[in-house]
Amino acid sequence: MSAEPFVTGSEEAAGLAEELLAGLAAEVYPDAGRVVIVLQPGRLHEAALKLRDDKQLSFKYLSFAGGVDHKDRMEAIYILRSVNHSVVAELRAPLDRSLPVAPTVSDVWSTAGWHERETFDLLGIEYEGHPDLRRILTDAADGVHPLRKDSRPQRVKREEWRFEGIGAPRRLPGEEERINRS
Amino acid sequence: MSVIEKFEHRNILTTTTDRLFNWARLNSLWPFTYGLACCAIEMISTAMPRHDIARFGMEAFRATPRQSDVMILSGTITDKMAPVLVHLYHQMAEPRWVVAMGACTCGGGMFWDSYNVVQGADLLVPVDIYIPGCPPRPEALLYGMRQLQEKVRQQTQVGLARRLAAGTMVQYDPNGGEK
Amino acid sequence: MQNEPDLRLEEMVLNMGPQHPSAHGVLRLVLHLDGEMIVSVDPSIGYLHRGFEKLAENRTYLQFFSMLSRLDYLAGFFMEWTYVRCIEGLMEIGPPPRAEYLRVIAGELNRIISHHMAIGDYLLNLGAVTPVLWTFRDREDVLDLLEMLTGQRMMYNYARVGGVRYDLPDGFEEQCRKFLRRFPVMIDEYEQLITGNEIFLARSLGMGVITAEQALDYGLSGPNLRASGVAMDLRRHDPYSAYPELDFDIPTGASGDSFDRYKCRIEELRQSVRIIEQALDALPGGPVNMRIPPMLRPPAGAIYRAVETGRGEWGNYLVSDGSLRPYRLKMRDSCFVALSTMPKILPGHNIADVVGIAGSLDLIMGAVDR
Amino acid sequence: MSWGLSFVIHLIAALVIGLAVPALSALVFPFAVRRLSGFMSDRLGPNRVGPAGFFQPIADFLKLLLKEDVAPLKADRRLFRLAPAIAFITPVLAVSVIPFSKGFTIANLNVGLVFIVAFSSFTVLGILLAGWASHNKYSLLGGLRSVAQMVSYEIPMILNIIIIAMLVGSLSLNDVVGAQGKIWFIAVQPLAFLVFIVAGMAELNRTPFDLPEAESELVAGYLTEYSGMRFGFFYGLVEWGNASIWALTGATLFLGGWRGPFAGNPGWLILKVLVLAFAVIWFFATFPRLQVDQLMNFAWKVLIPLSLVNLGVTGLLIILLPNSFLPPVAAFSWASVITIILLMGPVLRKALLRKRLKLNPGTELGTSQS
Repeated sequence: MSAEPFVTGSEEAAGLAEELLAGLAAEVYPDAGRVVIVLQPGRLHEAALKLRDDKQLSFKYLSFAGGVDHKDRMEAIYILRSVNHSVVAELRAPLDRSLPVAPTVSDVWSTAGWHERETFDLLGIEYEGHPDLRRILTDAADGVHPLRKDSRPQRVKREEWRFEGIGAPRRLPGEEERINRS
Repeated sequence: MSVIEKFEHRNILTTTTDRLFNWARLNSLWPFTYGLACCAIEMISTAMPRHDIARFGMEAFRATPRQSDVMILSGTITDKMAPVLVHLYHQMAEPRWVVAMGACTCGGGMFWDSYNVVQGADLLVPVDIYIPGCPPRPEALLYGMRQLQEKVRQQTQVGLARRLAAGTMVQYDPNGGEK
Repeated sequence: MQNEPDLRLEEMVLNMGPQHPSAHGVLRLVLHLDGEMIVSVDPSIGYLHRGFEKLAENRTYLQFFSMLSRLDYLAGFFMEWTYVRCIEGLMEIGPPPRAEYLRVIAGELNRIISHHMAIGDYLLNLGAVTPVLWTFRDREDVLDLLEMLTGQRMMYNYARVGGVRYDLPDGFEEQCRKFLRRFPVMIDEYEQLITGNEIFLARSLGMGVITAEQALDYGLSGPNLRASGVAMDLRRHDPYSAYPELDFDIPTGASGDSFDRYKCRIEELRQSVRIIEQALDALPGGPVNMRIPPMLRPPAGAIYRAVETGRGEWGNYLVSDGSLRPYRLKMRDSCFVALSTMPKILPGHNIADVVGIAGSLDLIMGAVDR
Repeated sequence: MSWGLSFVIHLIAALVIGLAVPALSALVFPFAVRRLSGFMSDRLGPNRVGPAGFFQPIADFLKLLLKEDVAPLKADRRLFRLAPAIAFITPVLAVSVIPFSKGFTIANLNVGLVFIVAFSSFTVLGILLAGWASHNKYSLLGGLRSVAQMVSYEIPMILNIIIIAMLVGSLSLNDVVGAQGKIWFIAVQPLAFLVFIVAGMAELNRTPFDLPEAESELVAGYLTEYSGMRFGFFYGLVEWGNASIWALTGATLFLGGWRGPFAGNPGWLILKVLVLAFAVIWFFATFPRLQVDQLMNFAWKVLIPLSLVNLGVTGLLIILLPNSFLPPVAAFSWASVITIILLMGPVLRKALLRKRLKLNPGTELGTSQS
């Protein structure tokens, strides 16, 4: 049970967050039941640490890390949940769309590791300092990120895998372990 | 003159062995536990007490392709999964059958325009029975398996041998694969 | 040459999946083994990646609706619920109270079938055959109820923006109450078969321990989080729908091992029965739907809404630009994060525990891969 | 009758019975397993082929016979093909020393017990070869597990057979049956019987010791690469043939062999075999699977010390009271069994199962804690 003052709604939490993130956040406002925190460029990691360690807000729980492609700019999105209170916060970090690079927060919340891999895979946001930034869901070619608004993912040529009978030449990778017909 | 041609014409020997062999095969179609997506849950439900596919001798879901007869493709096939699927199909021992369960394996289903989905299993492997539905009810799967049994019943050893020799599946026709 | 040992020991790399009897669909785990001991794990996912998030951008709000229950196909109603909550939040409307109660009933029935599968599958992974057959036997009864209510066994399409699709059908209440009377006996039967079994205890106690700090750090949710002792349940923590008016307990475990996760699920089955009973008793009258425009155009903006599913927090982050189509729909899944803990908790366990722990985490690959 | 003719008749009888026992058990037991475990899980099981589905195993084996026989290219093909045949030696040969009724033994060896123990090891060899030759990691793990397990459980098995041999004073199975004229050895040595059952389950790779072919972990264990009739050999003839050898041995050692209330004949023996086989199926439907380390610990830390103590005390009693040792041996054995069941069970369970689940009542908002 926490002895800290009880944060009831997003308005009150917005006030607290604004106070906490003075100089880091460009904008803090309540919206549709959550606190939206728009960060200044390049201040993501500091803000994340402050939000997690703050006694009152105590955003120890990261729901997810994702991103939005706004055609002209990119945004990294982080949804945070307070452990003690019923407050949801949304962190928005604006990124450059031509070269979207954000600092990783996987050292702040471990769960971000996989969410960042996913965002990298689908949106192409590169997370600096991420221990293991590989594609996770798709195995698309380099530079193809399906969720980008201008992305036209290349269709894989399925004829390469197709089963064409027992005597047909084997084209499958790893097919040398073919069975022996006795 | 090959062995196949010797048995080209039906006689009492071939028809009797055909009936015996097909009886054995159709009564013990062991499916392959290869659940892909939503349909897999209905495939499991089919094996469970209410629907009980075991009645037809099909509850022996084998986990390895070597020992199974039917591959029930239950769910969406993605680009990442497709090579694995073909690989597994290669590993099955003849005679083998493929059942496409659900809209996704029949033709891509509601994900037909996704960037990562194969529009139908028949792009990859020859399919014997298509079961529509999203997902098909267990009754539909049971019906489909009964249809597969009918198909097996009409098979002949000559047809099977020819299929093996030709290297491709013979399409379904009521004469049991004979030309 | 003399320094070289006679016996060369090396790690064995074992590829578990994507086709594997306990891969829960299409999970692939690359295990590095030292004998039967696990040195490291690299889960490889995406074998069921159907691109939901991209498909949402290419369809109107209502067209996309029918796809939602294919995500977490064991409890599809929660996905629809989250999605309509997002749109309702953007449009600033709320469904009539009767619809909220009907959603709660459908949701709790979904939680029951989801836990059924979780428990049965976990025990099947441990090598026990009968529990999964029993849970599926009872799961069919719930599916009958859901079919009465929504018209489908698994893919419901029941929630609507501003309400639900149908009112209660005739005879639903009697059949539901009959089931609710019988079901606690069935739960006791499962417990008789499973919980006291020494082999099950030996296989589950102390396996795959996740501490409370780790669980929060990794963003676990649902029974997996509560088994670690954190009483965080979105039905209480971030209350929605009719839950504030209903009385139920939140079971929490003490040590965060496989046994606690199993036990939490068993207890949640009992709580779901309680909730449905109360919801049926307190069901208000009135309409179940409200008039909404045929072409949905939620105002521009972003919103995040989450629902406590059988597996934890399912969240939708919806960005609307005021057009007919969602601009961006990001889905947050609890199985995804549960899976991401595996490289942390698995090393040091046996191969046999891999499937046990994966089963106790209750992963659904449709939701993980999206 | 000349010696030569008698030898030929003997040889033919031995071959017929030696092949008939595994073949019959391969036909009867799988059917019984599927129907009975179906019954235990509220299903019907196969019932369409022949009367009540009785021809189901015939269809299965005919199908397996007709199926393609695949050997992986990288496998050691000679050993791969040899393995099922080697494993098949056990059930064929071991049956020849079992007394089926008075004077009806194929080979009345005076070292029958030693013969059974010796030939039951051939299965291990076959399984190890199968696992090794398949060139598959799952097969290898399954084969290694199997060897470790069978060799470990051979020891308590043999210790308990020695106890019976000490009670009888002979190694001939005919003498064993002859000694049970007044009282069956299950009444004299229930402790040995229990250990015999447990070790037998492990020897046979049946649940809860079915680790070598643990489907949820190792796909199909050492059988993974086998298809067609070679798989049928292992799956039907070897496994169930061994099961019937085990049951025949158990019935002979502990349940009085062919002795029965009215007249001693093979029917009684078959009935006892079926009762023991029912136990196998019952365990299959009830228990989860143990883990490798737990399995080994159980053999070396529990079963072997228990058997050794039993052996020592029985031997001591036989030396001290050479004429009337049966009552004290029975008293000791029953006392230890009752102690184990009454005392150890609850104590063990209580030690394992601490009360861990906590119910957090429906609380106000935001009071969950970390």
